Amino acid sequence: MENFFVMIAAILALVLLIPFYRVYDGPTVFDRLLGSAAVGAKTITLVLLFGVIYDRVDMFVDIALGYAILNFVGAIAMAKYFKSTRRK
Amino acid sequence: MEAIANIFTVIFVLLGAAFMLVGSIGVNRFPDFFSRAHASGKVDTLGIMLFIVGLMFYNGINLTSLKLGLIAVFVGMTSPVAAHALARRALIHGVKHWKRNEKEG
Amino acid sequence: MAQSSGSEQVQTGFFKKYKAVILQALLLMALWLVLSGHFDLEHIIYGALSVLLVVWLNYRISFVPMSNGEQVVGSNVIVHRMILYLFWLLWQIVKSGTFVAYLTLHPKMPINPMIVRFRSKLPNPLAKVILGNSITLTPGTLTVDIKDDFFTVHALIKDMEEELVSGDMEARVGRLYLNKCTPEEMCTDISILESSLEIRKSVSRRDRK
Amino acid sequence: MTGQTHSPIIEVAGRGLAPIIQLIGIYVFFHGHYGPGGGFQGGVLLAAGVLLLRMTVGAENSQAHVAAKRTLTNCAIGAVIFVGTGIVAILGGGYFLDYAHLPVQWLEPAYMRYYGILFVELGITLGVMTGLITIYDDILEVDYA
Repeated sequence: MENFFVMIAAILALVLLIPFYRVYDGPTVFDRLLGSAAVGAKTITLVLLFGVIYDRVDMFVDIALGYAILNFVGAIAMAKYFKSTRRK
Repeated sequence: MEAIANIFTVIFVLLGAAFMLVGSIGVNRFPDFFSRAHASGKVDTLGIMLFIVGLMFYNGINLTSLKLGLIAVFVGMTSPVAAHALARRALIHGVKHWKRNEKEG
Repeated sequence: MAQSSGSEQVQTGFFKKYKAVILQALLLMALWLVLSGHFDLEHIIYGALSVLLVVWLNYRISFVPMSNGEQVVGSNVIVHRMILYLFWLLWQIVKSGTFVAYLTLHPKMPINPMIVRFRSKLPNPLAKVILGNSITLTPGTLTVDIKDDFFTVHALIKDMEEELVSGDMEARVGRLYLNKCTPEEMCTDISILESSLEIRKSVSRRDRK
Repeated sequence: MTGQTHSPIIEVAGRGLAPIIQLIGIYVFFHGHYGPGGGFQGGVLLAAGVLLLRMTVGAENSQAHVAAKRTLTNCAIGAVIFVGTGIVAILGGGYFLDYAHLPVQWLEPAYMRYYGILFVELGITLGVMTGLITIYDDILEVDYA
């Protein structure tokens, strides 16, 4: 079971790199933001997997929850930021 | 009992990872911003939820599983809102949506 | 601006608002117990104090009207219907995820995106929010904007747009608040926006049938 | 598209999620002994909860929640709690932040350490939270003092 989770973590770390192409190549700014949000969503699962591998899920759950919160607030803040630039 | 839980864990975690892989591909493969928002907002949400269900099976019935479920609920509540916020800002900003140029006009 | 009328509403519906606050406090306390995992008296007292602080902070802002001038209401949901609705929504999440994954992996990618705009007659802002999030979570559609009563929705393929226009989901949301709610009377004024910001053709619902 | 207000989805989501986020922030602050967390992380999550309301409801409307004119004062109070605990410990005959020498007679030294740390973390949480809110208000040039 341990090996399985390590393998999944390796696969997820590779999957995490795919949206970075969108961050790099996005025609508009919003594509880049979407790519970064997708990276954040996958990071939550990666944090949980680390918790399972190190056998401290109860600790890493809190970190994942905090990460999810900051990811959401960051997305809202980015949307808000583009409102301000539009008005000026 | 342990073995059955482990089988469910493997199934759900693999499904979740597969959905997240498809979501990543979709973010790159779809032609315009709005369709990419579909891929990021739905497929990734489903992937995370399945993944967390798998980890809950691995963890058994205890308080940590409840917390894991809390993360799933939180992601399910926030991800449509975040996708909506970004898409709305893009629409106001004037991002054109892609359409198939065929006979329908 | 709507401050005076707002305070009157507070006076008349005080008990309802009080009930909503108690419900919120109970939910937050349950959240604290799930998070904390220490069930001794000291930690429960800390939790009660924290819940009181948070509820007090957020009680003050619940009287502030929303930015479009409407009051924040919505404690009159029919609860058992809401729970059933949530399960239905969970099933929709699974369906929409698999559907978009199928579209992604299809070699020719058979999508035909369009932006649909329609007008809804849902009773209050919270119902509109529930409808918006449900649209986002159902297969192939994404709520892009809500302004007053008008919803702007991005649909991936044409069938999904037809389903949206039928008003079925709006009736589902409406049944959370009203006892009877039929699909026919909910959805009006459908128009398909060809480009982002201009209306090319505007078709009413009767003509489409 | 002038006068574009926020869509109700974002606003209602902000109003509904802000209490949850704040409660999680307080939880992280209280449970710094047992898991990851403590003053700084709890303060950041609390500030995220308050700033979510600032961003979704609007800077003017969310003054009813946490007023901009009070944040800087509270930041100073947090710093005073942090430094003051340390100095009181010095006056009690120990080193800076030496909780065992706090002049509280009716407590065992072990409990005194526990509550001393909690008290110092309270100061850090208050300081970090209100400091971050002050920075946000200052960038936005909200001045309701």
